[in-house]
Amino acid sequence: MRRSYSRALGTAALAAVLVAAAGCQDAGGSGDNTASGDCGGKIAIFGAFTGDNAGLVLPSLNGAKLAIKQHNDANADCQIEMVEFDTQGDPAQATPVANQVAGDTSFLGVIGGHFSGESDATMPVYEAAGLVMVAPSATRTDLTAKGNKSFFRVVGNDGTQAGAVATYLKSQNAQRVFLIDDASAYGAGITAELTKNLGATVAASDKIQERQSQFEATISKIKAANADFVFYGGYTREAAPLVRQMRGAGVTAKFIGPDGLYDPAFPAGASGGAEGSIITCPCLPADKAGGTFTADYQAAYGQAPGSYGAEGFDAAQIFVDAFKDGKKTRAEILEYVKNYDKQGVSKYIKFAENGDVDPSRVVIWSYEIKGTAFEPLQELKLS
Amino acid sequence: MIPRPLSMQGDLVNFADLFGHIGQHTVDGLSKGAIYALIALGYTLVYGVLRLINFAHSEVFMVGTFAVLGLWTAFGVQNNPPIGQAIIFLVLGLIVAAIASGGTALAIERIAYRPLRRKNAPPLIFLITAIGLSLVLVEIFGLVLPKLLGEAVPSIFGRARIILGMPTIIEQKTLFTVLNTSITNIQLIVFVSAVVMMAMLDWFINRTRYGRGVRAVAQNPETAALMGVNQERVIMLIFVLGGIMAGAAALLWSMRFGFTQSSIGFVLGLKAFTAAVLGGIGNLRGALLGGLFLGIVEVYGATIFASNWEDVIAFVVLVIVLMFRPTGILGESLGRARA
Amino acid sequence: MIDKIRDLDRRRAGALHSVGDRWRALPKWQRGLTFVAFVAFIYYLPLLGIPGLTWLRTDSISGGSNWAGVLFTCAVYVLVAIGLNVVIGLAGLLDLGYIGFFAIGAYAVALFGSVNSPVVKWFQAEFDLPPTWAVTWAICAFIALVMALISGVILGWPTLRLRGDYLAIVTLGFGEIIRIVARNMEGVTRGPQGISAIPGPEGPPSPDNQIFGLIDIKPWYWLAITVVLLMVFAVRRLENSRVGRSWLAIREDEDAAAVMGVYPFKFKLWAFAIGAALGGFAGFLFASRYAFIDPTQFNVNLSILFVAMVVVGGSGNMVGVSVGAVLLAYLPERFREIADYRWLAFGLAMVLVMILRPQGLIPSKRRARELKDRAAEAEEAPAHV
Amino acid sequence: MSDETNNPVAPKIPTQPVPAKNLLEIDDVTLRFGGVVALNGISFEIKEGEILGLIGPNGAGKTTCFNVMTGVYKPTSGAVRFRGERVTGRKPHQISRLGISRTFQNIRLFPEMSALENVMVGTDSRHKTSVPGALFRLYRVRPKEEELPQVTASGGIVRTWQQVRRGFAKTFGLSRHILEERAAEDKAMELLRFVGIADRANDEARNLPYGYQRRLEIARALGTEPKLLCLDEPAAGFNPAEKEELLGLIRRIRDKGVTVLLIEHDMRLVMGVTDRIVVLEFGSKIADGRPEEVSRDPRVIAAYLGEPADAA
Repeated sequence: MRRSYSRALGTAALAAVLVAAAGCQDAGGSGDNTASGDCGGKIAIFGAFTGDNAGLVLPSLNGAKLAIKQHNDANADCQIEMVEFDTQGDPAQATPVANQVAGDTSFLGVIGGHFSGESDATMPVYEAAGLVMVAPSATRTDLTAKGNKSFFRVVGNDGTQAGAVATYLKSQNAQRVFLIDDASAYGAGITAELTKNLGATVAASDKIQERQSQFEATISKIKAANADFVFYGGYTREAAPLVRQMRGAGVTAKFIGPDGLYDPAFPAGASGGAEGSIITCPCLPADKAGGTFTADYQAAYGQAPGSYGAEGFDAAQIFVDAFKDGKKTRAEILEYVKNYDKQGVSKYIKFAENGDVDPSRVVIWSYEIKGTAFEPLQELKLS
Repeated sequence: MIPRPLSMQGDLVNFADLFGHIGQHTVDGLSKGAIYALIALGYTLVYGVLRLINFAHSEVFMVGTFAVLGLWTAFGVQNNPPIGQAIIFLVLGLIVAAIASGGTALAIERIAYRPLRRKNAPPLIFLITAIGLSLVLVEIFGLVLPKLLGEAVPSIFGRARIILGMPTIIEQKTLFTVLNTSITNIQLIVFVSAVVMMAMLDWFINRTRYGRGVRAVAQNPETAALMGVNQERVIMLIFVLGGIMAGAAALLWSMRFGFTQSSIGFVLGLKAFTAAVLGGIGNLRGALLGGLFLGIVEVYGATIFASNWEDVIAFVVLVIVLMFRPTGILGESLGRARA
Repeated sequence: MIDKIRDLDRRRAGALHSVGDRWRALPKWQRGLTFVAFVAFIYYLPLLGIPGLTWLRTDSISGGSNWAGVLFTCAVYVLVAIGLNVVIGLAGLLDLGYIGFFAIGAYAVALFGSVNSPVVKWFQAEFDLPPTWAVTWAICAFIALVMALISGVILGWPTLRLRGDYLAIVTLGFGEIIRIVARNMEGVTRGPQGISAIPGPEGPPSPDNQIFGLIDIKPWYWLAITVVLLMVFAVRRLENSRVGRSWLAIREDEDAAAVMGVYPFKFKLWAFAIGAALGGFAGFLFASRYAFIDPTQFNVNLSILFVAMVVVGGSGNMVGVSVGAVLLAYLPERFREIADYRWLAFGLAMVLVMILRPQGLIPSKRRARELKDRAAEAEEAPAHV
Repeated sequence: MSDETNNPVAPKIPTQPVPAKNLLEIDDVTLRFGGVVALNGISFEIKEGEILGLIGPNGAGKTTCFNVMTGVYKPTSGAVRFRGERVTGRKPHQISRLGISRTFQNIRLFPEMSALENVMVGTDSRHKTSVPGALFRLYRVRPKEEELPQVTASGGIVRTWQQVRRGFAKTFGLSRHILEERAAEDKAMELLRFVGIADRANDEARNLPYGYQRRLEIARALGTEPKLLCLDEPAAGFNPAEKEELLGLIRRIRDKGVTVLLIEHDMRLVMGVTDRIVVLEFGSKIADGRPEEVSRDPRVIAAYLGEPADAA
């Protein structure tokens, strides 16, 4: 009897504690530590920094870090803090991050997203919070067609790159082009744009699925179409075995891929099969890139800036310039980015009304694979 | 904007291509299915004896491909070596892959399944353990080893989860063309080796003393134990045999496709298991039949629709076959009938 | 070494059991009060600010993510775990394609509720509806539930007659098929581009929404946790009924159950359908909160994560699977620095739990029936045999 | 509740040859597995109200015979008829509802469920509530007076509450689920008491001692309200005292009007309780008759040669 009495007391006490606890709040996190001094501030960068596709995104992160570090080293009185949020490229993980960043008023800008899906998912959140997004590598065309007022990208969209590929194919007098894509947002997007651009020269097409390893059916279709060019929209994982099996089966058509294949793993994974393939990329060759970026990147990370390294740097540089200019609120920075007009390391950066970087300023280069290196061929004019 | 009609846009059904090159597609399918069949043997052996899906078997194959890659990298093999060297590298590759895969399979048995067997755990527990093991192995090769050894051997563990190319050991050439169907040297090697390996295994199970033990345990563990068959040894044997077959598949894979990745096992394993079930799991010849059947179905399907419907077609065929023949095409059995 | 761990584990399990027993021994009103306090605490969680407990918050670390958002994810995963528990834990059917039902629920609200979906556009064109027209959220909830339920029946009908391990592989294939179909049928699902502007209770996402807004996620969490509590209540009703007993009997010994008059196929199909409906509803909540879905979010890995939640937590026990779900959803968010190792950790957890403690962290224990005074009565009656 | 318990069917003294109706007829049943003949043209019948023994050496086909009767196996040829209806080809749960129930040689309880719940699975087979019923409880039944909620409190708010509940139940009825649940529990408890293990009703089946498990299996089988109860070696592993108790139990089951088919090794037990005995050897019937006749049959003696009559 006594025991149950004491237990009852305990139960009641527990309930009381819980109720009382609700009263004494200790607001965890989201402290609003405003920027110290007159200059500087805090920005966020999000993207797939781990996971399967991290290889494509890390150069951009490194580029952004480099820009921030160079600025912080040079300006002790104007420190910028950049917080990294890893989303693994998953929209479902990017959204809680967006809510976090949007709700924390100390964040004044966002670099991201790196993929189109996570950008699409988080754009409304950042817009609602008045936070400006500068995307280094989200290329899907319709992202800037949604009327979002705070989304900008320092990279050309799929349409621009597809246009450049079409120009190249026309200059090579391509007659029968075979199009393949991996049915991913990126690969299917760019291939669809290219289909529109090429018109009658498309001989046939096929879609493969991610993580596919054996391509008998596709290769047989290429042979049947008697193609002289094969375009593949997608990433390294499927492209490397595909091109190798193509060559093994005696297909001699020229292989062309977009910047998803601007990845040292592509020639390495294809073990010679990718020799002579053409890769287009909206990235400048090392000697053409503005200033000392390539050398600095090489010095800091021990490797060449891969895909989107320069875009990451440029995205961060926009915020650096904004802070240097004394902008201190989200609204001011949004306004500043809208009117940004300056030469970046990847291209001349000036945004159109919808947030796309001025298409006439986008520079796309073609590279030829020689061994495991990407040799710059020529700048592709946009049609 | 006019809405697009609700349709499988862009997926034209293409029978003309299929029937125009039916011979070629069949040959392609057979060479594709041969590798499924070799991996399927591992599932079928274990299932036939223990009635357990060794979900981690796909990773046994993956480890085999890494062993081949490691070997060839260690010897600095270049593309298209002279034929004598090529044969040496292939034989060495087979040995190394068989040891690596067989060892992995045995380790899995010892570490995970034996303790469970001792406890008489239900099949569900085995399956979940196997799934966990599979994840662990993928992550070890995809993440842990790259972090540990990335500096030391960058060509194997350079970056997490990266795709890794291997040198071309034998250049693919068309051997002969019959009836508009060309058959390449590699397709022939893959197909013939797969059938030979299978025949050897079949002989081993049906004709040797060890094989008799395996069949005895598969049919009735209690009686087999009474007759003096060491059950633990039989179980070890089947895991090792399955592993060796996966190792052989890994070598053929490396020769034919020349790349690997930590996550390569999953899809392939799933297909191989599908093949085993199609043919009748627990049945060695069924594994061969199921593998070849699945390979052909996939190539035909990818030709008629598009390659991105391949997996859907494979699984729909699996469900249809199981609905009409719940024990697969040839029925379940290792050796002879299970009462 | 392993023996030592086992021994420790046994002792801990003993302690846990006695906690359970003590809990059961409490008078009804005390249990009720504690339960109410617990529920109140659950609802209070997003505001968590008790000194000493704030380190639990995922936004208390640099690079962390929104706390209420993480709680929402936990709640959705708990719902998934409860649904999958009906299938795995109660009926003993290993379903490796649960993500398929989740995806069906998510796509149901996306396809019918979002103005960006080809399906809604088709309706608009066909019936001359205004371009802002789409199916209301509440009706989408119903559609999601029904579609998932029907897909469960359609999948279960041919496959539930198969033996257990065949079922596992067929369901695994099903999960993949749903994702591949969603990706390939561009004319219906917009394929890899995904669907945005998926509605919430207040309609499509917009900064003007008062409660279910874009930035404050707390209301979403409260909504999800309310659904979870309702579903716990519903599943509890089933668990302690003729249906629940039939499921358990099938799980324990299908042949014996059939001889005792249980029609295994019928109850397995019910379990499958109910599990599917719960998974679909979880997918529905997921899609309407994130307002954007694409096929990559329904990866087969998630199916395995779901199974891991159930078996690590303690299959068959709703408290256990909920704890499993919360742990597996929460830990990678809280310790983001090691998030890359999450799959390794999940795999290891599955293997270790299965070998050392196959019943899960919090094993299931059937609730003793309230026998009123019958037990006493039985003691009085002489056991005359 | 059940018609059997209220219906005293002729459990007369068996020595008088009462021309009872055939409850179950096994008609020329043959079962082959591949090349092995498990049952070879077996025919016998079970009369209503008797206790029939089915004996034979190991591997004679006794359990296989059970499995054919309960629908686990389908015979290669021949038929099993229960009260004139063909049983062959029906699914096990349908056969169970016809009124055949059984226990298993190697105990097959539902180990994670309590003893009471084990029996309730059996009693459930006579009930109808499925998922919608258990979930929404909309199917209402007018309760009998004694099923209504009782008003026990002497006053105050508790009494008012109880009155409200009672009134509600009177007006809207009680859900069938609740009534069935109660009935199942009462019936199960009664059966546990009947077999003598009510003291451990809430223990998980796997935690019960061996003897309890055997008796729990019988209670579970009785829960399905069978007309024919098949017991597969219920005394295996019992000591003589326990066997004696079991004999009593079997007789009391028969006295309730349930026909019993008993597979047993222990000759003395079989002789002591059965009205008639069928002997199988190598899948064929070799004898059929009253215990004292069968025990004198030379073929039976030959079959059992070397096996002492009271072997456990």
